[in-house]
Parts: sequence; C-alpha cells; structure tokens
Amino acid sequence: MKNGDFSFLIGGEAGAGIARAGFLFAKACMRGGLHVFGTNDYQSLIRGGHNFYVARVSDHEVFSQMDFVHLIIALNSETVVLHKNKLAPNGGIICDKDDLSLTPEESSSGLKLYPVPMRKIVIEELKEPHNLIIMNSVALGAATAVTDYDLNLLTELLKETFKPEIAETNIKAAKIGYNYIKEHFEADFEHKLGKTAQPRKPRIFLNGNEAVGLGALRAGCKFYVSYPMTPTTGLLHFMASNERDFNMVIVQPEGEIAAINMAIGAAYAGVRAMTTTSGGGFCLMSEGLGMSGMTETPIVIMVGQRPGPSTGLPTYTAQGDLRFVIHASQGEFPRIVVAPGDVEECFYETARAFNWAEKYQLPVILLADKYVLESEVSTESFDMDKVKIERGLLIRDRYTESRVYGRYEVTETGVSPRAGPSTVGAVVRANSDEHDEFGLVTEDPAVTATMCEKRMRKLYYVKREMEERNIETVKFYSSKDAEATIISWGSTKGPIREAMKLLSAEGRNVNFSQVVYLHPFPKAKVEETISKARKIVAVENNNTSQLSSLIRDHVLRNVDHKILKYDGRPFNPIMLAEKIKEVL
Amino acid sequence: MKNGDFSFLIGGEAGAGIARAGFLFAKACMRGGLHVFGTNDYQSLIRGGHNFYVARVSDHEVFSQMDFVHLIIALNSETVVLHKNKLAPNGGIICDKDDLSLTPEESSSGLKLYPVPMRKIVIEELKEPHNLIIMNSVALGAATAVTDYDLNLLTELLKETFKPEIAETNIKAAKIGYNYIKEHFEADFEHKLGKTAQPRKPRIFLNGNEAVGLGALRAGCKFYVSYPMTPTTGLLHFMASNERDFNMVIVQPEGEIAAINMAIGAAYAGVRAMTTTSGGGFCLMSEGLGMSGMTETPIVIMVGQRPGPSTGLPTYTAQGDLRFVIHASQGEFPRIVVAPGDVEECFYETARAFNWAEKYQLPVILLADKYVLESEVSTESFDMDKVKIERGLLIRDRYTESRVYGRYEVTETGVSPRAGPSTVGAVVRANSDEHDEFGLVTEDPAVTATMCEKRMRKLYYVKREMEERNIETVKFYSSKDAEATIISWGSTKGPIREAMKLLSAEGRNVNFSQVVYLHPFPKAKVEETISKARKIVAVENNNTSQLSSLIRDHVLRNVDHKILKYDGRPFNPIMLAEKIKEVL
Amino acid sequence: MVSLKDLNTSKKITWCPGCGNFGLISAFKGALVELGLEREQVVLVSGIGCHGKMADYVNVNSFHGIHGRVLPVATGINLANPGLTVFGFSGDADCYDEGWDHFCHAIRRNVNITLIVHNNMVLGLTTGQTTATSQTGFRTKSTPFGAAVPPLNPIAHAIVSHGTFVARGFAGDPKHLQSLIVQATRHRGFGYIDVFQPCVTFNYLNTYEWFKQRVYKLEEAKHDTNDRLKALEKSFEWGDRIPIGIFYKEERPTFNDSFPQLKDKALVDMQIDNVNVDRVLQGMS
Amino acid sequence: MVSLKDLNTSKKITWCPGCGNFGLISAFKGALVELGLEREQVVLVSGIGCHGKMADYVNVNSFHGIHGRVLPVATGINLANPGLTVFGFSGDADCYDEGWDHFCHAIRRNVNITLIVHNNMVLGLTTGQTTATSQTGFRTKSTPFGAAVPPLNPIAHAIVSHGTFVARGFAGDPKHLQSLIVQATRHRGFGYIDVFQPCVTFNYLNTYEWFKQRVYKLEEAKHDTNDRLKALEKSFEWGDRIPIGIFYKEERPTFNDSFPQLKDKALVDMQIDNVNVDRVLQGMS
Ligand SMILES: Cc1ncc(C[n+]2csc(CCOP(=O)(O)OP(=O)(O)O)c2C)c(N)n1
Ligand SMILES: Cc1ncc(C[n+]2csc(CCOP(=O)(O)OP(=O)(O)O)c2C)c(N)n1
Ligand code: SF4
Ligand code: SF4
Ligand SMILES: [Mg+2]
Ligand SMILES: [Mg+2]
Repeated sequence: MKNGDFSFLIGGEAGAGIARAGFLFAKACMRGGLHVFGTNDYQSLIRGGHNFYVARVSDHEVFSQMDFVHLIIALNSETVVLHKNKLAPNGGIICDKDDLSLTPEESSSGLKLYPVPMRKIVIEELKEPHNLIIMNSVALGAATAVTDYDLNLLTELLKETFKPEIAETNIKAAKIGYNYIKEHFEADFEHKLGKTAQPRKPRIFLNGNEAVGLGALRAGCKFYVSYPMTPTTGLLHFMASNERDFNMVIVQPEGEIAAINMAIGAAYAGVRAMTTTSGGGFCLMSEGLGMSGMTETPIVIMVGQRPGPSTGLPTYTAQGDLRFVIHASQGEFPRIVVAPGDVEECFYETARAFNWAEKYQLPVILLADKYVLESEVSTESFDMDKVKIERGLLIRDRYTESRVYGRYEVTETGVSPRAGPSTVGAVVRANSDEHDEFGLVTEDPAVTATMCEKRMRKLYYVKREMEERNIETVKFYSSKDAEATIISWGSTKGPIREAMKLLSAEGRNVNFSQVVYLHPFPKAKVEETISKARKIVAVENNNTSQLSSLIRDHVLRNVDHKILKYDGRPFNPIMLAEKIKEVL
Repeated sequence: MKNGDFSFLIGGEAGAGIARAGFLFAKACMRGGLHVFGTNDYQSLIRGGHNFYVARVSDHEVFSQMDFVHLIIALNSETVVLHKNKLAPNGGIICDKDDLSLTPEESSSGLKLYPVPMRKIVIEELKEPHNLIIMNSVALGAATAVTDYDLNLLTELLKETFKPEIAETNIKAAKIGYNYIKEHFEADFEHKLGKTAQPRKPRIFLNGNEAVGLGALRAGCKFYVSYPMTPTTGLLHFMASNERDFNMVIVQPEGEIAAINMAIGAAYAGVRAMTTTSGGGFCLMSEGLGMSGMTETPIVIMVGQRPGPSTGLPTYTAQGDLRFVIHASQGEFPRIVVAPGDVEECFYETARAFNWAEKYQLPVILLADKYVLESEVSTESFDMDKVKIERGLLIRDRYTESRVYGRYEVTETGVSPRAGPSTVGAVVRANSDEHDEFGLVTEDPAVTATMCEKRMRKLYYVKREMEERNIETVKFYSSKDAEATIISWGSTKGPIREAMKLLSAEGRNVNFSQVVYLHPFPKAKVEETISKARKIVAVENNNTSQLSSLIRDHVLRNVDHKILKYDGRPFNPIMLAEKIKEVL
Repeated sequence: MVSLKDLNTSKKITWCPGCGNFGLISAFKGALVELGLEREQVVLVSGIGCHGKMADYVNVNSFHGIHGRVLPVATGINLANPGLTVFGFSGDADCYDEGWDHFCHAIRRNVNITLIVHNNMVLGLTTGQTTATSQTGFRTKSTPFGAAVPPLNPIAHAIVSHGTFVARGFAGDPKHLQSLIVQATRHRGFGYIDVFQPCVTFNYLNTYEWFKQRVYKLEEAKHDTNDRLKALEKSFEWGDRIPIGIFYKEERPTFNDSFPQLKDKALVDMQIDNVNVDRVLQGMS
Repeated sequence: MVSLKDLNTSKKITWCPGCGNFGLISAFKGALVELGLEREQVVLVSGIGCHGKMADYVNVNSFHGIHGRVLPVATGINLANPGLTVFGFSGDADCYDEGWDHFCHAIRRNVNITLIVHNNMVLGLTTGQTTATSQTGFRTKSTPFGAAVPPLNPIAHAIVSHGTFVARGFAGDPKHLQSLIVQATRHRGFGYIDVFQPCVTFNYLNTYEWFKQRVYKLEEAKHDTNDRLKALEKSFEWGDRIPIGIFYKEERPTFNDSFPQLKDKALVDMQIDNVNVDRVLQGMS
C-alpha cells in the first residue's frame, strides 16, 4: 500500500451483487486492521444498468472515497469503459477473460489487466450456470490475490454472510479466483495490501442507516414506522430485522401520512417513536410534523435527502432539503434539525434526538442524505455509556397534584409535564386546534398568543441547554495559518476533511466549520468560527447554497465563495481541493 | 357622519345571519356612494358561539376596520357585553327590547340604547316563529333609521338577495324596524349617515376570494379544483356558481393531494388550472408542488393563511406560512410567490399569476390570508383591459420543426417550447424523475446539473421581466419627512395605511414599503425602499417576523423594530399607530 | 368506573340544536358507562369537522388530530399501549374522503379499536359541501347542479376489506346505537360503526324523517352476520328500506396478535434505560 | 395509426430479465396498434416503481408522475381534453398503498380512462417489501416474519365502488391481456384491469408457475359480467383457482358527462383571450 492508501472499485450490472461484494472486500480490509470507507453508486433499477462500489482502504482514518482507484474489479466490460480513466498509475483491472469486447481495445492501452475466466469458472468448474452472481466471489478471490491480501479474512466473511451451502460455493469460488491469479500472474502489483496486523481496538463497519438504527435501538425507540423510500429503506430493513430481539413494533404502513400519524399516536401513548423517509415522503408528512409541534408530541423523523425536485434521482445524493425541513408545515412552532455528517454523528445524534424530542416535546428532524446513509465506514465501536436516556417531564402511572392536570400547562420553559393517557388521575388531551392548558379548544386571542409564546419559548431553552452542556452544535476543525474557513453541513464533511489533508500536504491550510445543528441555528458559534476567517467558503451539495442563506439570515454575513455540486454525486477530495484552491 | 367616518358592528350567534346582515348594510352604504370596508369575525362552529361583522363606512377610501364603532347592532345580549367597550363617544346600541338580561345593567351605564322588540316582531307581527333569523332584517331597518339612512337602498338589496317570498318578509321586517325607531326615539343620533349622493363611478363590493375568482375567470382559468378549507372555501363556491356560465370544470376531489395532481394533469393537457387551500392542505400539496416545478407544468395555487400550527384557529387570520410556501417541497426549483394585500391586488395578481405560470412554466403561489380573503371592500370596478393573456411558448395543434420535439429543450431562458399532448408531430413527455430534453429519465451527472441550471435560470428571467416591465414587486407609500419606514406584506397593508393616516394627522410621518412579490425576492427594490430609512419597522401577523428573515437573508440588514401580532386577529389602525409611535 | 356526570367537560356544546351529534354523544357516553371503563383506560381520537368536537365534550383522554387521520393516530396509540380502549370518531369527509387511504388498511389489519363515523353525508364544519357519501343530485355550494357521482358504500368496503365487525347505527336511535358501540368495543378487533347522523343545517335531503322512514334493524330481520356475501347484499340495500345494525362479524387475529413481542408487556411498559445492543455491534465487527 | 415499431423509444429496457412487465408492455403495445390510435391521441400516465418505466419505453405522450398519483393526473388530463385516450399505469403499492385514496373515488366518478395496475404483490423498485396485495406470510426485508395481514382485494373494491369495467389480466398471457386492454379502452368509462405481473426478483411466492397453475378465464367459465353480486363472489375466489378476465361491466354516465359545458368543446379548445366577466361584476355592484 503506497502512501498507506488503496482504493478499489467493483462494477457491473445491477443484480450482480456489486454492493455486497464491495462491502465484503471492504469489511475484510477492516478485519485486517485497516481503515475503510466504501460507497455504493447505483441506479434506480433492479437488474442491468451500471452499479459500482468504490472503497478506500488505508492505514490511517479515512473519511471519503478518493477521486481515483488502484484496482478495478470489472464484472462486465462496461465497468472498464466507464471507469478506466479513474485508474491510478500502475493500477490494475481484474476482468472476465472471455469478455471479448475487452481484449483488443484495452489490452493494448497499457492497462495492467488481470483477466480471469470468471464466468467460465462459475459455469464449468462450479457448475452453477444459473448463479452467475457467484462471479463476484471469484473476482473477490482474485482481488485478494492481486493485492496479496489474506484470503482467510474473506472466506471467513463469506461464511458469516451466507447460509452454509451457499457460503461453501462462494468460498470455493473465491479460492479458485485467488489461485488463478497466483498461478497466472506475476506478483508485481504495486498496490499491495500485504499481510495486515491484528486490529488495535474493536471496530465496526457500518453505514449511516445502521448507525441511526443503532442509535434508535440504544435510545429505546419502541415504535418505528416507515414507508420504504430510498435512501432510508436500509434503516427500515435494519429495524425490522431487530424487531423481535428488541421488543419493538415495526410497521410498514400504507404511506407516509399514515407513518407520521402512527408515530405521533404511539408517542402520545408514551413510547419513543420514529419515522423515516426522503423528500417526497416528507412532503406528505409535513402536515403531521405541524401536528407534532402543536400537540407537543415528541417524535424523531429521519429525512434521507436525494436529488430533487420531485422524484429526481432516487438513488443519488444531495443536500437540497435544508430550508424545506426547517420551514415545513404551516404556522410557527419549535423543532430541532440536526444533520449528522458521518456514522458516528448518525449514532450519537440519533440517540440524543430522542432526548431532545421528549425533553422539549417537539419534533426532531435528523437530516441525512444518501451519501452518509449508504456509505460504509470502519469506526471504533460506539461508546454506549455516552448515551443517557433523558425523558424530561414525564408523569408516570399516577398524577397526584391537587390541581386539575393540564397537558399544556403554561410554564416558564414552555415545557409542560407530560402524562400518558393511562395515567390515573389525569385526563390527557392533545389537540391540533389551538387549545387552553387543558387541551380544550380555544379561539380566544389572549390564550392564542400565550400558547404560541409558550411553544416558541421552548427553543430558547433548547439553545440554553445546548450552550450549558456544551453540545457541539458546530464542530470546528482548525488549521494553523488557515487561508480560509470552509463552512458546510452534513455528509460533505468527509470529502472536506480529506480535501483539507490534501491541501495541508501542499502547505495550504484551511479551517472547517461543520454546522451540525441547523435549527435552532447556532448563531453565536457560527459567528465565532467565521468571524476571524480570512475568507468563508461554503461547500454544499445543492444549487442555491442553502447554508449560506441561513448564515446571511442569522449572522448577516455573506460567504465569500460557494462551491456547489448538484449532479447527484458526492464531492471527491482532489477535485474539491482544487476548487478550494481556486478561491483561496 | 362625523369626520366622514362611521363604523358599525353587528353581532350574535352563528347561524343568526350576522355576516349576511353586515354585508347587506355595508353594501347598502356603498350603493349610496360611500366607501366601505367590512370584515367578519366568526368561530369554527355552525350555530351558537359568537360571530360579529364590523364595517367602516366613509366618504373617503378606507382600507380596514377601525378600533372602535359608532353603532352596535346586537342580536343577542352577549354582543353588548363583548363589544360595548369598543363604542365611540355617543355611540349607540340597537338591541332586543325583550332581552331582559340587558336592561337593568346596561341602561344605567350611559350607553345610548335603541331597544327594539326584534324577536317579538318576528314572532308576533311577522308570524315567523321558526325563522328568527329575520330578526337581523328588523335590526337592519332599525339601524337605517338610527343613522337616518335611505331605506330603499336596503330594501332593494334584500330584494336582489332573496327569493321573492323571503325577500318580501325581510323587507317587511326592515320596514317595521325602521318605523319602530322613527316612532319611539328622537332623531338625535350623532353619527348619521344621512341621505347620500349618487355613486360617482361604478363600484363593486367584494372580498378577496371573489376578487381572486374574478381574476381567474378573466385570465381564462378553465380547470379549478379544490377541497374545502377555510378561508378559501368562498372561492370554491364562487367558482362553482360560475362553472357553467364560464365553461369551466370545477372539481371538489377527495383531498388536496388529488386536487393538485388533477390541476397538474389539466395543465399538462394545456388548460389554465388552479387549486386553492390553506396551510394543512398545502402540506399535502407540497409533493405535487415539486412535481409542478420538475415537470415544468404551470399551475396557480392560492394559499389562504390562517393561524397555525396545525389546525390552529381555522377561522381566523395570520401570516405564518411565508417561509413555508417559499421553501416547500424537496430539492430546488423555481416558483413565484406573490402576496396580494387588498382586493385589487387579489384580482390583478391572480390574473397575472396565470401569465407567469405559463410563460415560465412553473408553479405560482398566491399567498393570501383570511383577512384579505373574507373582508369585503368597496372599490372601483377593475379595469379588464389591463389583463392581457400571455401564454408564453405554447405550440398549438402541430409541431413542424425538423428536429425531434423535446419538451425540455435546453434554452437560454430555461423555458422550453411547450406542446400539449394532442399536438401532431410531437411526443410530449413530462417526467418527475430527472430527465433529458425529451423527457426520458436520466441519471447522468452532467445532464442532471444542466437540467437543474436550466430550471433555475428561469427565475433570473422572471426577475428581468419584472424589472423591464416595471412590475410593482414592491409598492412604496412615501410620506414627507418620514421618521421610519414600515415594511410588510399581504393583508397588513390595510391597517398600516390607516395607521399612516392617523399618524400623519398627528404630524408623525412614516413610509410604507409593501413587498408584493416575496419570491423571487425583489432585493434591489426592497434595498432601495429601506436604504434611506431612518428606521425600519416590520409589521407582521406572525410570531417570528418572517419577512425580516427574508430581508436579512437577501439584503443583509436587520430591521430595527418588529411589531408582531399572532393572536389570530388583524391589526386595528389605532392600536397599530400606537405601537409604531412607541418605536419611532 | 366513570359515571355519566363525570363525562361532561367545561365546554359549551356548539353543535346546532337538533344535530344528530347529540344522539351520538349520548349513545357514546352511555356505552362508556355500560362498559364500566375507568377514565384512564379510554382514549378518544377525533378528526376535524363537527364530529371532531367530541374531544371537547367528553371528559376522557383524547387526541384531537388533523383532518382525515383518526385511524393512524388510533393505531399508534393502540400498538403502544394495547391496554387502552381506543375510540375513533371521524366524519364522512374525514374518513371517506381525506382519510380514505387509511380506512381499508386499518380494517384489514384488524387493529383492535372502535371506529365511529358521524356520517351526515355532508361537510358540516366547512358549511355544507358534498362528501363521498352525499346522495347523487345533492345540491351544495360546491355542487350547485347536484352531485353527479354515486356515493361510496363504506359498509361494503369494510366487508370487502376483511372487516371483522361492520355495523351501521342511527343517531336518531341512541339506544340501539349505544348497544352497537358496546358490542363493537367488546369485539376483539376493529369495531366499525357508520352512523347516520342528520346534519340539520346543511343536509336537506337526509333528515331525521328521511332516515326514520327507511331504517330497519338487521337483527329484527334475522340477518345472518356470518355470511359475507349476504352482508354485502344487505349493504347494497338503499332505497325505501335501509338496514341498520350489524352486517358482518367474525373473529380473526388482531394486528397486535401479529407482534408476539407485545404478548407479555406493552411497549409503553418496557424498560428503556439501558438497552443492550452488543449483539448488533458484534454483527458489524 | 401507430405501428409496433413506432412505439419503441431510445431507452434500454432495464426490467429484470423475465419480469412480467415484458408481457404487459407487449400486450399494451399490441392493444395500441389494434385500437388504431394515432400517437397524438394517446397519453400514458405512470407512477413510481418498476411499472413507472412504461413512460420511458413506449413512444407516446406521457406523464411520469409521483408515487401514487396516477389517477388524479389522468383525471385532470381527461377533463381538460376528453379527446385524448388516457392510460394509467400504476403498481400495487402505487395504487393500493400510497394511492389508495384515489382508486375508489376515480372509479365511482367513472372517469373515462383506462387503468392498468402492474400487480406484482411487492414493492419492486425499492427492493422488495410487502404491499397491500402481498400474500399473508410473505417474507420480505420489512416483514422478516411474514406479512401478518390479509391482502386487499382490489377487484372487489372496484366492483363495490360502482366500477363499470372491472377485469384482471395475467402478464403471462399477453394475448388475453391485450384483448382486455382493448375492451377496457373501448369501454366508455373507467376501464380497470388488475394485472398479475410476476416479479421474478422479489416475489418468490407468486411466480409465473404459481399463477399458471391457478388462473382460469371467466369468459370460458361463462361468468355473467352483469351480475354484481356474482362478480363479487368471483372476486373472492383465491386458492387453487383464480379467475382472470372481466368480472363486471356496466354502462353509466362518465364523469365528463356530468359537465354539460364539455359537450361541444373540450376545455383545451376554448378561447380565453378575452373572457367577459361583466355579468359577474354586475352582481357585485
Ligand atoms: C387537510 C385539511 N383539509 C381541509 C380541511 C378543512 N376542513 C375542516 S372540517 C372539514 C370537513 C368536515 O367534514 P366531515 O369530516 O364530514 O365532518 P362534519 O363536519 O360533517 O362532522 C374540512 C374539509 C382541514 N381542516 N384540513
Ligand atoms: C412519496 C413516495 N414514497 C416512497 C417512494 C419510494 N418508492 C419508489 S418506488 C416505490 C414502490 C413501488 O412499488 P409498486 O408501486 O408496487 O411498483 P413496482 O416497483 O412493484 O412496479 C416506492 C415506495 C416514493 N418514490 N415516493
Ligand atoms: S353543521 Fe350539521 S353536523 Fe355540524 S353541528 Fe350543525 S347540524 Fe351538526
Ligand atoms: S424488480 Fe421485479 S417488477 Fe421490478 S423489474 Fe425486476 S422483476 Fe420486474
Ligand atoms: Mg360530515
Ligand atoms: Mg409492485
């Protein structure tokens, strides 16, 4: 591994098991003690088309994929055509020997080719002509050999992943692929992974969806309801698979409107409830969002952004919904919007979201995107002790005060003691109409104004708690003699941190201010991080630079430059570093 | 009429015909040549409760109700209890003589009472014990007498309003009420309307809903679809009543999602289509809104704001949805948001909205509210010649270019020639997925970026056209030596203009900048109107001052003061003037 | 156990005098007393419309939600705490127009709740427009030329959706209605009652008189509530005679039953202070 | 008149090899040719899902809308320009889950369009979760323990919603399906066809084989398509034998018919340059 860094790309048709194969090889790398970041690029189709998984493997922590790769594992010739320009010097390509369209054109182009008769192996040696998907195990075996990696790490994973018989075939396939390379090619590939040391600390390999799921499990989410929508479907699957072990109820309802209303019902009854969707589904949830705000029913909503407007590019990534989630639903009510930028934040912020929701009795929106939710990364296992369950003013079992219980008692903090409907001695009324302290409808102007203020006041106390407890609403990554401060939010974090490394290797330093909480906007902290900046550069996966608009709105300051990408793809670090240099 | 100004209030239970009675008396005043502004305050119920209609009548133009009234027409005693504190010096109260709860308490309080045995008259004289609603005609007759007004104007209107037999009874009732006053009381009421001159110019008396409806009729709206929701239901009724005369299709569908999708279907097919709703329904429409943006299908959506969040106060007024409608729906796409502040703007901006929508092939949102939509005002009849139909690049019947028709042809302005599906020679594909020029799905990054830019570019040309044609995106009402500039939007316009008059009568002058187009934000014009302001004061019917946030965002400037009202009621001029003075 | 007088709230009832909702609310209150429920065992979920005001007028726990969403909210409550007896109050527009999405799905899930639809065949609170159940020809301000489309038949849809308790009541016969509510509540599964609820203000067609002349009781007509096809046939009966009572009844597992993890303990009673996720972490390592 | 080869687009078809959608699309293209329609007379409206790609693969006017909203878009098009022949292509999740709201309402309106539902009993494009029509026990990543709830019966709902043409086809029998599409299109009113469309990737239960062993044709069984109750009975048949073909047929006025103002001229053909509103102004003066 030159410079401690190695990237591979595995590509082929949808249905060829690309994502799984990429995941397995990447995970094998983690098992061998390396750091890994892997991400999946796929189209909105089930078979055919072109999918690829690209992963970066390193002996130091990695935050994103790289612009180039060292090894292409091509399950079809299209993969070579589409990606060969990404190949690093002395990179190699594993391809199917009998994919004839390849040989004449490519072999003469100086590419280092490792043709393996993958299809033939599956059909003739493994006798599985109807299971061509096994080609990818052959390819993974070959890749292990080319990179001189430990085959056991791979076979072990295959064993864990598949049912016994299927695992056996795949292991056999991997071994054949491995041996084929060892037998037919020189061991002269420059970008070897080599034998690796044992992992130092226990680590896990997971994507954002799973990290959010873990956070929800750990936070005691008991009711999860979601109508499938890319890129959040992975979380639905994760939650469903854990439903019984964790005594949860998972519902896939008739649509997103049902989803959010069910979640609100469950939360009213007293359990921690969550729903997830993407933009289109969130539109449908927006009326329910307002009801959560008005009835002061705590729920957590994860929104996985993808490029819009409308159906847009369902399987790609974007950050176009920031303003929408902040302002969605009629009228004014408090909400919290937090945008995790990596799996760690996905986990901790999800767990914390349930606390915010219950303590302040409001909806919390986790604003993620395809890139963070569906990219896998190796990370130190999370610290479960850091997650504390704080349920706020929750009355259990019996209400014993002498005054009549009022669900919407006007208090200094705006937060009213919350009883569940089975509380003896309390009649618990939630109301989407404007209401008095007892939840009875009102049209009185004074009560209306009071209740509006009561609800809005909660945001002030949220901000105060954030300050007092030193919540990292903004994370600041500083460099010495920074020429500028990058400001961004969400999943652009990874490529930005990689770009910073690249820039600093060239002696060009920038700071990075990651706004984690977008609403309530951490004005003071953002101001602090940008006030001394020589230049402010916003980096976002959208067209209008929505964060810049928030900064103008709250800090009354224009950013100096915007680097925007709205083609559905995440930033690549080198390209991003170049763009940053252009504006420095 | 002292100072040329007279206000009356008629109140009673829901179901007592309060709004109609108020309307009729107000309209009678207009017929007599006076200027009138009338507004209805009612609760979310059908019978009982308390409703009132308050109107201001004047010999000069009036823009809102007043804080006080000269005559209370009380159909029940509650009306007196609730409103007597609004009575101007020497004001009077017409009440039911036999409403005993009144006499002891009120008669000694120095209030000028005109007790009329309304109920008795209806039951005994008119022999209509089951039609107590006729009491209001008795009351109107009495009011005509008290104010020494022309009874013919009222009876004429009663005749036009009701079916012959019913009209007759009501006219009889009015006459009895009239005569009762003339016979039993001195003609010493100070606030007489007196005999009035003939109207000078042809005028009409209508509310915002009707003005929007007129605009839509005149603009050739052919498809109107709406699920009933206060305060826009009046428009549904207006459109339905004109359906056949104007060859339109009016549909009341199963909900708002159906509504917007039907409108989009009709617009795709080539007709001008409109839908209306309030915040909750707009939530449900937001996904369709994005589809209109993505498919570039022109539609007009009127949103009638009412106090939220959620169900809130369904029959009251607010301006809480500004940011929501600007940012609703995932992803980024062009839209236009215009907020009419009075009936005139309701008419002209609605008519123009259809032009914007079709010329730029995007959704246009008319952001109104209960106050403007359900308040009636007398106004000079609209100038129909000012409404020009501009349909933009519309291909009719036959596509004859040699190149294959591409619905999303990339053009400099971002606007592509639009053919309807029945066009011979063109295959017309609308697509909510990202698409190429022909409307076929794409996932290509370059095409994605190009199409995003193509769509967003339209906003630039919208702005350019607005400048070139001198569209009043911002209206500026200036005063000499203004101490401050009020900035606001929508229906607060009326009370602000009245407050300005009050202030200037005291020698305190302020300017008023009315932002009519909220999106794209008329940055330059707003900047211009506020740049020289000694102080900027935002006036809004919401809690967070959403316009201020837009100003910060676009003009990078904080307003100096905010006068906010969020109790569901519109501003009253005197109170508002007081608040303004406090911050001058 | 609640008594009738405990069930009043401080709110003045604002339904129009004579409104069918008066009969309905008294039947419901009577049923609550008859069922012998404690207040903390009951939750009332209501939609938006005249019917939605039930939440203001009955002094039990309530969730007065948004228009059309009674059923998902009620479902969430029921799943979180199956010990609660959940009543949904919806309107014809609320349930059969805006909320139609949820009706058939909640029924086929056999969610263990009771749904009472105030079917006045008109949008009451928005001052009288047509709904899914308005009669053909019904003239309103949104359909000045009369509703053109045949009404939806919610009873038939409920039967077809594998409904396990499908009934119709009449607010003009509160005693009968009360008995239906009691039976629907005791029924294990989705108890559905469509209630003819005269809107005296806006529905000039379907008046008390109109109903009284037509309704007859299925139980008196010896209708077999176990025969799905017969039940459907009865649901089509609409003319001089219109049946009320129970159309169809069956036992099958409730939605709750499909979650064995709810068997011993309600979600709401589960400990969440220290959930152990080690096993999941292991799978990721 | 379009010919088969005119109907292809430049898009490569990305359905899984063997997908039932191939049979369906060929039946549809065949029907278009058989119907002798000109391209400019046809609009295809599709939802989101594998089925939605019809818009990409048939070279006619199309509106590829959002998930679940095929019917309202198609209704809008039809009302604006009744001269167009509008086909809706929806999926089981698209139509019976997300879009359920619209199904019964469009049918009772008798909108003059044809609706074809690609019923593969699974969410295809989102990688295989249960839908409203998934069989009880069907295991997916969202229901690892098997779907607990009985499936919706869309045919029965269509009949109960006053459907005027209610049919079921099978993508494994494109010839029969083509004939159904032709008849549904010629039918004046809402032509509805639920199509068994095997999803070879995610539906391991309802395979071609499974269907082939079970389906039989109603027309061969001498089913009377005029008998609503019989049609319902047939719609309940689900087991060793499952009927395809036309369940029920009747003539009644279309939604268009209820707008006399559309009789002579389509909305889209009306002059809007100078609409005279004087009469309305008069009423306001
Ligand atoms: C999303 C949404 N759309 C529209 C409305 C306006 N609205 C209030 S009540 C109502 C209808 C009530 O009719 P129904 O459900 O039959 O109840 P009823 O008043 O007849 O009891 C409507 C449409 C709303 N509150 N929310
Ligand atoms: C509002 C919304 N929710 C969810 C999705 C995600 N989504 C895309 S396709 C699909 C389901 C497709 O299932 P079906 O309609 O049965 O079509 P099939 O793929 O099986 O043909 C869903 C839920 C979406 N696009 N929009
Ligand atoms: S409007 Fe109709 S339903 Fe509503 S309270 Fe009055 S009578 Fe009852
Ligand atoms: S996933 Fe199923 S429905 Fe979709 S293309 Fe593949 S086989 Fe067809
Ligand atoms: Mg109703
Ligand atoms: Mg499907």
